[in-house]
Amino acid sequence: MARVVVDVMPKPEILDPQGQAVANALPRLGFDGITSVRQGKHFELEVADDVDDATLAKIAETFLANPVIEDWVVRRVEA
Amino acid sequence: MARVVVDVMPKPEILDPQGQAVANALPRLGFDGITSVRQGKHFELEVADDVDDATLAKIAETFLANPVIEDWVVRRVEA
Amino acid sequence: MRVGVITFPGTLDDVDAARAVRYAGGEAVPLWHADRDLGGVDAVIVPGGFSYGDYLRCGAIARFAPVMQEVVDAANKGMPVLGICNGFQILCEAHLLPGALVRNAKLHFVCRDQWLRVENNRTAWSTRYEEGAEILVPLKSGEGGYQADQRTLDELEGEGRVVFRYVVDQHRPDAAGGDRNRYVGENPNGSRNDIAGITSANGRVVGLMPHPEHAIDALTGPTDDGLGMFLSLVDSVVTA
Amino acid sequence: MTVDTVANAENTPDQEQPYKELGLKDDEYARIKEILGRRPTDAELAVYSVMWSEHCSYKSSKVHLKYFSDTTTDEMRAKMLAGIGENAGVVDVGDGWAVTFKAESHNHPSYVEPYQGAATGVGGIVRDILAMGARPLAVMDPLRFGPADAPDTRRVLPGIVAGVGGYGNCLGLPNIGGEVVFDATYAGNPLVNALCVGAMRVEDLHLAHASGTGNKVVLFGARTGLDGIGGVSVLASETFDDTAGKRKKLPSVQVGDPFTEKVLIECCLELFAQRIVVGIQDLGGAGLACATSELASAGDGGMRVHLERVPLRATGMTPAEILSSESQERMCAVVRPEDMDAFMAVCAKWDVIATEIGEVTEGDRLVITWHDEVVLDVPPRTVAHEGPVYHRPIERPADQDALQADTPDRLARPARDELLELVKTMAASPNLASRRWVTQQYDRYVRGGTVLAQPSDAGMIRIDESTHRGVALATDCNGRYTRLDPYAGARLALAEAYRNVATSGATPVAVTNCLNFGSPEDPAVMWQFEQAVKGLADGCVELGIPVTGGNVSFYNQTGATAILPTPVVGVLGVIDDVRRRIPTGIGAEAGETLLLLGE
Ligand SMILES: Nc1ncnc2c1ncn2[C@@H]1O[C@H](COP(=O)(O)OP(=O)(O)O)[C@@H](O)[C@H]1O
Repeated sequence: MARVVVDVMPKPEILDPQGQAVANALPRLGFDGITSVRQGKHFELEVADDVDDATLAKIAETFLANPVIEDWVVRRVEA
Repeated sequence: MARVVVDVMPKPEILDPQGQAVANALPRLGFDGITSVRQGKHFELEVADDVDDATLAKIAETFLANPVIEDWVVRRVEA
Repeated sequence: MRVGVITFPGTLDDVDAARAVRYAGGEAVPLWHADRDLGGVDAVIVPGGFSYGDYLRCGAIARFAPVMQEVVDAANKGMPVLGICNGFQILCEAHLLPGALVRNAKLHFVCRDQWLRVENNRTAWSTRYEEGAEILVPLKSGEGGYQADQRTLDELEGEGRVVFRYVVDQHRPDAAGGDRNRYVGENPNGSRNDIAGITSANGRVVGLMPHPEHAIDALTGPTDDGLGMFLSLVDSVVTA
Repeated sequence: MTVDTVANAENTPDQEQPYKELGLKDDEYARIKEILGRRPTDAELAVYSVMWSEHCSYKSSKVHLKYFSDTTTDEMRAKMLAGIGENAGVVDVGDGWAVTFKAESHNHPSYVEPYQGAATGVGGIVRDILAMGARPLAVMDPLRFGPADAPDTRRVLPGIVAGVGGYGNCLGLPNIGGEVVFDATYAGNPLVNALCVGAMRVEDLHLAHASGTGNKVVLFGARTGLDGIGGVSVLASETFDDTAGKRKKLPSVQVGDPFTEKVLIECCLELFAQRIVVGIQDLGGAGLACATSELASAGDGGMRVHLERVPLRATGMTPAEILSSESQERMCAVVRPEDMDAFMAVCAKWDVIATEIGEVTEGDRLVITWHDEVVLDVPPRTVAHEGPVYHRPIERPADQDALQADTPDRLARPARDELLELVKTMAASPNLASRRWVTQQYDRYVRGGTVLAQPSDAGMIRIDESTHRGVALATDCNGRYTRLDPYAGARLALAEAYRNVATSGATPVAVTNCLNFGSPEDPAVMWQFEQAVKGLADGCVELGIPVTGGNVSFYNQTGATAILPTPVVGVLGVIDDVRRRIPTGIGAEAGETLLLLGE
């Protein structure tokens, strides 16, 4: 068993209303000094040991992210 | 300027319909060997250098995550 | 004129789409997400709803349903396909239409009666309208903001492939030259270029966020302006 | 994991049990021991404690609610197919159609976690309607919040509205009305009432009972997790085996999965259409404890349940936890053995997990086993229908006279030139301003049957496309009036909802309610409650329409301050042709005459 993390983020040129809403709200809540916020998705997968990196990339590319609007990163982490 | 990542995940005992939907779909798409999927949120913040860890924790705890149902982790990353 | 209406688990507006087909004089044929053939239909509607809960991303899971492979093949051979709301999202995810739909700019689900301008009346689904006509149909979605990169947008605009556009706030002179100051609201979801619906290069596949199938009878909808889309289809197949 | 079995309970009669932490009083615990002739097992204690809670047993309200049945005449009952005591009231609306409707509260969970609390509130009431055999058709949401500008309202209101919308929209149920009211007494205790209406052919009415020895008990829908196990977690600490991992068993918030519920609805409707369901019950408040005991109690036999068969989402759950879990999106059905294959086939088509967990037995015991060891063996009626009944002290509040004496007469009348400003102030006030911010987050068009929704006085739904037969619904309540005079306030709420339905063009036929009050242990609150019930019931007699069901929510208070008494009243009307509806609003054509009816 391996632990895999996939982070999916809106592409820089795509509007990110969620991140923006957070960024706008922070000063109102009294938190200053946060100049930018982007919000994406974070997946944690438990995968069998025989699932290779190419397969994980394919899962991220074709399914977890929509490459038209999103970038993705796959990371294997210590369990 | 520092780069900060906040990952927010549903608590382990809390139902995660999103992760479950992904987990159920994967075998149908021909991807086997993924035994569990949890889905959460991933935030990337740009913060001024004088924003300390305690402030970041407070932002995560009171605003980015809903501690009733979610856990969170704050990480400073290299820019 | 047989029109397939697909039901995925979580589809909601399939009964409405089927009703609209019947109102237009067509026969609605139910199709199931697990079907591996389209039962000889002449056209397909991918209706609105929350297929598979829309949990990952709207339309992301539905796109892989067996029936969608058939829809993609048929569309590539020229079959008229209409995607409404979640159906539009599914067609984008399946790459039958370019671009993607993202969370509404104000982050809330929006249900409202929405004015649209018909920008292209040459698609399989819009011949009954006059170009420039304005129609009022319900819009109800949480992730309806149309997004595409600039090159795609330029291509869509250049080729006249924007079929419907949200009519946004404007002042215009009335007959007497006064300011009619009509309130129709702002762009409801932050879509690029106020795009509400687009078509494929051959004008056979159309996707839009608003719901023409909820505007076929003034009893249950704001107008019957949406019926034109279904009548257009019936015309197009009869003449084809 | 060591499990407390019946045998073990017999051998350890003096073992201390945390019944107080579970909310049971000394005499209630004594009565359980008397019923069983021994101490209860952990599982039994869990089941009795949730089923004898105020929420499930109506122990403080029962003696008062009886007044509804006592005052309902045969004439009022004529169109009623199911009434108080069933999952939801059902009325015959003509042409072979039956309509079922009910309101329920989800107040406290919505304060703790606004989005999920409100979402699961909608989910729960929809399953109630589904369990009657009906297709759910529409929802409504009477809401109450603290002051609009209070900081906590900014947390609570957007979450609740998004939750009501998120769940209802995803189920494909149009939202056809509701209320948004602000008052300081709801700060710290918002009210989330949800109403659902459904329709079925008269012959398809399903009642929750388990009958027919040998019939199977099937649990279907979502897996069971640690959701909302509440106080029962105190039982876990003693019996939890360290070697199985040191997970802290905190009671967790229920999270809704509307997609699973949508699929469950379609699956159930297909099962009903095939006529392979003998009895059915939704899993709500007290989960399996409630569903199994109510099915068995209402049936003509006993029931045996093999608890280890229940599909779980969490590891190491104890029998007590499984029985009291409030995991959402689950149903329990009784099915003839020869229909089991067909039942399972429908569930497979919809990808719904279905598990045979037990069977209807001879005799009159509910027996639950855990890997063949008996962990519960009780007479189900003592759990579900014969819980404790309290005659709480009642006392008219001391300040009631002063309150009533303080009339608007002491207020200055606005001068003529102040009127415009006054009207503007009123129009902009939170309680009168436009509700569009709320209502535009709700789908009112889905399924194409909505004839009237916001901003109409009543919502209206077409139930038959060929005949255009439909129903109208309105909910109302003015808590301030009710605080001034609970009897009159409840009557006024009824009268307003009745008028709202009548002005839509429909004929009012039945009433439901959601009675939101403070603590029943406060005699002043009990007085308000008693008065409101009387007022509502007497009003119904005058109007000639019955109360077919309802819901009581007590303990709505912040510290010692109770909310305004809020008996939300829902009225259902019938219209034989929705094309004759009367839309709200005047001024469609020039030259219309405006008439004022009444005094
Ligand atoms: N929480 C809600 N959910 C759905 N509809 C609502 C809600 N609150 C108000 N509405 C609708 O908005 C409209 C206006 O509400 P309200 O101002 O309370 O009306 P009135 O004062 O006439 O009772 C009504 O149609 C009502 O049903």
